[in-house]
Amino acid sequence: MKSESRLERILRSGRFALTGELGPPRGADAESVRKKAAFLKGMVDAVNITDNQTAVVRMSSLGACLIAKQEGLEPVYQMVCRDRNRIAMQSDILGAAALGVHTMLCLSGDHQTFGDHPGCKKVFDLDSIQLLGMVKTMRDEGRFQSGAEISVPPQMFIGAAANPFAEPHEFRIQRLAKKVAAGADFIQTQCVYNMERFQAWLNQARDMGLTEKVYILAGVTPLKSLGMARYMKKNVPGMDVPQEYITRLQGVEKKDQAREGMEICCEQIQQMREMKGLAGIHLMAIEWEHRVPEIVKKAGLLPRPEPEQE
Amino acid sequence: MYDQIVMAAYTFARGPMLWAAALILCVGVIYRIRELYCLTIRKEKQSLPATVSTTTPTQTPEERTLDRLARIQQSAFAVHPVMFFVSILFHACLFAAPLLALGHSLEVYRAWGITPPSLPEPLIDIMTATILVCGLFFLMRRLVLPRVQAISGIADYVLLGCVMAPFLTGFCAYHQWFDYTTVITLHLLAGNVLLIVLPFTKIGHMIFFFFVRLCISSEFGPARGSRDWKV
Amino acid sequence: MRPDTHHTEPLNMTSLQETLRHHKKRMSLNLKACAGCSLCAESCFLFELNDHDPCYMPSYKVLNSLGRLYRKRGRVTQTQLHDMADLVWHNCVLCGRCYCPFGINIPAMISLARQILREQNIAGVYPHSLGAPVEKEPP
Amino acid sequence: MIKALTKPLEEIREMIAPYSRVLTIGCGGCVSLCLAGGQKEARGLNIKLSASKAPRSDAIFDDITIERQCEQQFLAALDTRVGNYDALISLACGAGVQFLAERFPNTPVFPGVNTQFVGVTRDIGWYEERCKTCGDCVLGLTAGICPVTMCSKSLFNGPCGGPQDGHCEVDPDTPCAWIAIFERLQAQGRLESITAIHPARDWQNQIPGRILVEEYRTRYIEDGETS
Repeated sequence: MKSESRLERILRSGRFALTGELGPPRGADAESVRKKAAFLKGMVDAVNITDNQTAVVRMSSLGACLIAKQEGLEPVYQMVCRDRNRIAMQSDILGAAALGVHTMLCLSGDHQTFGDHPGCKKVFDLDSIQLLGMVKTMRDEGRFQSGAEISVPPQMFIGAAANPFAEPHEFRIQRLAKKVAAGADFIQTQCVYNMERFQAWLNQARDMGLTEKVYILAGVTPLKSLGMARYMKKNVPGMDVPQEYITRLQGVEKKDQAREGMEICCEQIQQMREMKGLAGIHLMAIEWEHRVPEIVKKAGLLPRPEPEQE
Repeated sequence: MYDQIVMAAYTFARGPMLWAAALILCVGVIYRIRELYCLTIRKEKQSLPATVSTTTPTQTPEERTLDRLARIQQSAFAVHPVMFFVSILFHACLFAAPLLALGHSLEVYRAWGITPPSLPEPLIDIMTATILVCGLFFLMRRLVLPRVQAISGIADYVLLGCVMAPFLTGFCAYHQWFDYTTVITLHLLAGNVLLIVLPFTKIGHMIFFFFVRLCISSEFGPARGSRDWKV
Repeated sequence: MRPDTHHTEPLNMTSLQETLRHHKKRMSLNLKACAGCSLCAESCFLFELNDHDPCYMPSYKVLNSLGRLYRKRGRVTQTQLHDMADLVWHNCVLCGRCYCPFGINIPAMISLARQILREQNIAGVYPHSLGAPVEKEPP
Repeated sequence: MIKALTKPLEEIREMIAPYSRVLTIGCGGCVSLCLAGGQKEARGLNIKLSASKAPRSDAIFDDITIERQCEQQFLAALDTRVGNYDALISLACGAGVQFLAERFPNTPVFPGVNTQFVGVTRDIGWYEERCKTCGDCVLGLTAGICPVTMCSKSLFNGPCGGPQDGHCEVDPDTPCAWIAIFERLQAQGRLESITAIHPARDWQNQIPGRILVEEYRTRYIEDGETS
């Protein structure tokens, strides 16, 4: 075991893992984090706490991680390269580990121009792969980037993101390999809709032996409506929503679209459970945390392993 | 003997030489224009969408107006008003006078039976005088101004002579100065020589002048063609 | 101004004439377009800065470097080449802003002259790069 | 070379409002080439300042353009003139403005351009950024396309998950640098230079840069301190 991460224990035990996502509020509002956490408790093995997602200022990921932890969830501390240089990153990692946050996800981060402070100065002192390497060095070698020794190294289970559908397609698997080489213990992918392409990407990863080295969790996001499906297909880079799903959503009445979307989501999860080399699901129900229990139940992912059973 | 030579020259200049000169002029000008056209069309088009993001701020209407003012005040027109005015006058007369002279019109009628338009003779006379005065201005400029002196060679004077000769002789012929036959023969010869050398020497700058404005994009013009004469 | 650039190496006439031949069309067109009107003068800030000295006129610089090479088909002396080097390196900074009513690309002509001179191993030596600061006379 | 943009006229007018004799100084270097600070712009600025409702009706505006403002030997041409003015506008890049202000410390110097970037001339009047002067060039590894400059996130191990139709997610008119790097390296058959992890680098931005060319070291380093 590299850490005290509950996600690591579950993945190591070979059980099909399920992670969720929780977006912190735009205010010092602990209650809203608790409310969202309540929906997820007992439903998922760990919860990603986003770090100023889409470059919009929110409660810090670490702060929300702690609240989630108090509520009995296992937080996955997300960290982006946009806002911190390596000093701030290392110090935050130490702080997180000291407070009992043992899982983190290293990301480049959305560009600041997408957020509410487009004129701010970007940092990108490191990129996501360099960040992965830095956390690994801190954990395994007990050294800072400077080479100086860390008195008590942080025990972190390190995650990274991968987008199997982005351009240039031929290079995506190479980048996954780079992330694994840099130190990723687990991978959460971008939302998957095109199952064929995802399967092909996973096969490539298996052929390269990557699934032996890293736990891959497939990203799944339920389509809340036809509008959302169309928007994702058109406007979100690297998002490949097949026409088939859009036709299905068109086929039902507007009030039933959410149900149909959940149906699709559950079918996807069922298919994914059969995929060789896939270690779990990362369920990103964006601003839909309250529907997570329903989806998890429908998809037959319950019950989740209890912490005391581990 | 002298008369015979003059007559022979007259016949030659009015006949075969004129045809040859006209032909050479046409071919030469067409060749030049084609050459320039080929050299200035854009081979690879580079363009951006109208919505492209740039760091250039948009100008206020006041800035645009002032920009225009600054451009005008720095143009050749504002910096060298005399030169500008004399050039325009000179070149306008240079084109108009030969094309609209009554004598030339009659020659065309004699050859092809059509009468091109012509202006009253006294007007042409004034235009020719203008050309001669302007020519003198250019000559003086070349002789006196250090900046023009510095870039003048024998060729520049010879070519200025080439341009002025037909007009000087034409002016003399109209006023019946000197021996008319000799003068008109010289006029014909000089005119032909001018037509022949026009496309191949720097007198051809008239072609460049228009081409530049139409085809070469630069910080000085509105044209959308190539930046340079690519060769 | 130009301390030790007078190498006495012989000219490489073959390569010089080869380069001239290669750029013949371009040179002839540009040089022929010059009507000698001198309207380019004011567009050169060096002309303005140096008290309207004609040898800073863009046309002067082209005609007396590339123009001379073209007219003489490369039959020039080493000393003449060095004078040209002075013109195209010392009297011109290639800021690219000269105006020509006939559209002559003067900077391109100057840079062609520089290229030819470099091929003859004559490169402009800026005075200050030799450590001898040149204080300009105030105009 | 360095590319700049002329400052908005209003801003320049505000800066020089308290002064009545203003000399605009153009630069014959980079800013001339990008049509921002050459003689024509210096003169143009004068014309605009004089013509527009100047802050003071009695103000005098003059202009002069020198070879380069980033070298003291050329700035010397101004020595006898500057005394006649109570403010200077420099149309040089930020470096030139500072050197000018250093030479004439008693006269207020105002910048007339916004220095934008180190870039290239795509065509006349069309300039593009290419270099962030980061001080540690990796272009050899990245097929001659700068990841620091051309990638919005300055990634060394790109591309991120965002490119769409070959373009950067930040701006649809900007091609994704990492796709270009990948494609060019693939065509050259040397993808291995980006399949390897590029480690975190030392950003050389700690103190203002200073270069001492080796041959000249002894000239500037005080006795006994030569290395």
